[in-house]
Amino acid sequence: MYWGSMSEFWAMGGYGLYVWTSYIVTALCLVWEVLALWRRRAAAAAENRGLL
Amino acid sequence: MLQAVALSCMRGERRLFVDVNVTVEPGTLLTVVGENGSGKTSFLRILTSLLSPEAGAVLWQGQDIRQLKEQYYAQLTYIGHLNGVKDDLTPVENLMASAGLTGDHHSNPLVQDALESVGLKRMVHRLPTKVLSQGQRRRVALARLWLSTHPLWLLDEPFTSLDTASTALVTERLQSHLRGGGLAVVVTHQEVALPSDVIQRLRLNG
Amino acid sequence: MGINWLKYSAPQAFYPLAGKLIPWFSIVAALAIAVGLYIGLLVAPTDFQQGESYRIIFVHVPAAWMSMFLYVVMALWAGFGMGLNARLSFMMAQAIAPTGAMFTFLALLTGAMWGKPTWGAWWVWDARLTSELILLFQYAGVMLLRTSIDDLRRADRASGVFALVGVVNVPIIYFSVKWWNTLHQGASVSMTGGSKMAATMLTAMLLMTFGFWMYSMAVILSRSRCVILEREQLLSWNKSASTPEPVEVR
Amino acid sequence: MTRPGMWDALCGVVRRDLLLAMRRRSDAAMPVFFLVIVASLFPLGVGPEPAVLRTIGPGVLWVAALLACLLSLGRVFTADYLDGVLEQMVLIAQPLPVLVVGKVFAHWVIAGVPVVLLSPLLGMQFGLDGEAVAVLALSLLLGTPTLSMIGTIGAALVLGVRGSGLLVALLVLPLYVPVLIFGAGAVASSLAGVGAEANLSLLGACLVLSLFFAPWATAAALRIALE
Repeated sequence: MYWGSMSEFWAMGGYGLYVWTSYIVTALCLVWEVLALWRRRAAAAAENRGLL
Repeated sequence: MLQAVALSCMRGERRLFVDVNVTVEPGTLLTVVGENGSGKTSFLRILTSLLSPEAGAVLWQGQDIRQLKEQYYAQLTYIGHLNGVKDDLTPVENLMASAGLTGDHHSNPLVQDALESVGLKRMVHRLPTKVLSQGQRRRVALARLWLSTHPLWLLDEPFTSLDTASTALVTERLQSHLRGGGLAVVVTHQEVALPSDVIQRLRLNG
Repeated sequence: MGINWLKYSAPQAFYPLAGKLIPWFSIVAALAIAVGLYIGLLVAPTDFQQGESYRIIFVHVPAAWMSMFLYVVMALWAGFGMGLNARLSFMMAQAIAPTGAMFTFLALLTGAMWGKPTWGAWWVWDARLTSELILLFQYAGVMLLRTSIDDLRRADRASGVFALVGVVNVPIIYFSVKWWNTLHQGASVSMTGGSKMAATMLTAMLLMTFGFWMYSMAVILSRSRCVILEREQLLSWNKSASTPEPVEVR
Repeated sequence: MTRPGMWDALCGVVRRDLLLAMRRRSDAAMPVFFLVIVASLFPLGVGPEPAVLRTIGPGVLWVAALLACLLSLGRVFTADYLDGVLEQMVLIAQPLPVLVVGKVFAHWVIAGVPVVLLSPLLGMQFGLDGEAVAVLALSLLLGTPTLSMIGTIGAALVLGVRGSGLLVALLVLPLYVPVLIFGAGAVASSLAGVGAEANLSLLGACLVLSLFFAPWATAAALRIALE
């Protein structure tokens, strides 16, 4: 393990804001994409069921 | 000889017709009839290769038109739903321009003769096409038939907005084309006044 | 009936196959990203020149690689689609575009996050960033062109042509900006900062890239399933609305 | 390779388009006026400082030329598409890319050549010296045909699409970036005394490349639009 303490890890040597923003936005984008797809699929499946 | 083999057509996600087989021999005419939206125009556009069929093929002298491409176009005169006439040009300029594209160089008198054959008087030859009536503009487009030396004619509703006199003129021209060994496919909702032994009829029930 | 079932069998066979593959890709993606994050954030030592801010590259570089890779793959599918007249190819191309655009956006954003502490500016007109920006515009163009054309077949093909043209454009932009920078000020900026990468860093980056790749596979397969559903829906609706009758010739 | 009548057909396309432009002279002149106005707005916006104007001049003039070209793209195929002339053009015994080259050439004569001819005047407005003005005109002479080439791909792709005016801008502008960089770069490097040869030869390379690819892409897009 490279880090000495938890707070050191969060601070990222003073660049915490930049580093964590990058990681969090990336995570949010990926999660949002998965959720959006899940909903799109549910909607498409529901429409198809209504037809048959 | 023009053959449609097992043609199926889909527009958007709508299936218009399935498995159409038809052969047009030299000297004969195929009329395509059917209700609105039955795919008459699509059928004709497939014959021009503008539209690709969902399945099947169109053969010209036994060869697929998709392979022949420009060789096929050299045999073809197509007058579509749209006139293909520029509003800002005069009838004479329009015909000269389209003849220039096909590589036929027609003299000015020849073009004027063609316009007169379709019943357009000399005084309108020098007017911009936009001041002409709908029927007159259609006749400018159809005047190409008098200049065409191509064996295959594909016409989409050639008689729309024509009066009886011009309809007769166009029919006459069609007849002489067929007599000369030409082929024609005409999409129409009215009868073509030609002897029934040269006419074949295709009905599309969309 | 003379329907060419071969063409339809493709999406219909593909649909369940994709359904089976998605969980596997998802699991592999989650594992690779988890291990990549662990190594990148917890194990990898700090970079002497850039300090801790360099850790952004573990998301930035994979996102940038994926954005370009996905564009090429999208164009390839569109090209196949036009060459073979295959509907499934176009569906794949359609499914790839949003994910590619998202990675492009992420690459730009994380690039700015990295640039601010490193160069002191959010944005620098260097070759990589500029071509990434243009790539985003091209993704937008592909998607907008598709949505503004109603006829599906035409939408597929038109956006495919544009995607293919774009494949030629992006490398040209990359080199043009590069030459432009060297011809002008010579103020060339290099992304790596000249530092040799430690083995742990490289491992983390490659793992993250692999994870993003697998994630893209899962998401794209799942989106292509949606696309198939949506398109089949239109088809079945129209089938029931109008059944074509045989044609008579006399 | 040259089929009989290929040259005739190409000339036929050019002649018809030029004739049509002559009939609608004001339409054809609009993009050029646009260019002049946009170029004149910049000094008013930025201020009359000669040194500033000289630095931004090449870029501003090139961007304005690019927008003027974009503005006239809508005319290339739309009228032909609506009145059916395009259908006729596709069904001709000549390869479609050849006819596309004719359309592009006509567009360049109408929209590109006036820009090239006006550029020295606009260059002087921005305080460019003699050599820079010459380089500006030369770079536009090399660059505007490329703009027409690339632009027609976009124009063909958006035929008959709703909101096509904005969409074509979105599609085409990213593709214009290399031309803009080399074009403005040529003038800027001439101003900096570095010599414009490198940029000009790159512009020439862009022209050759687009001549090679664009007609085919446009032809494919036209066939797609006509389906």
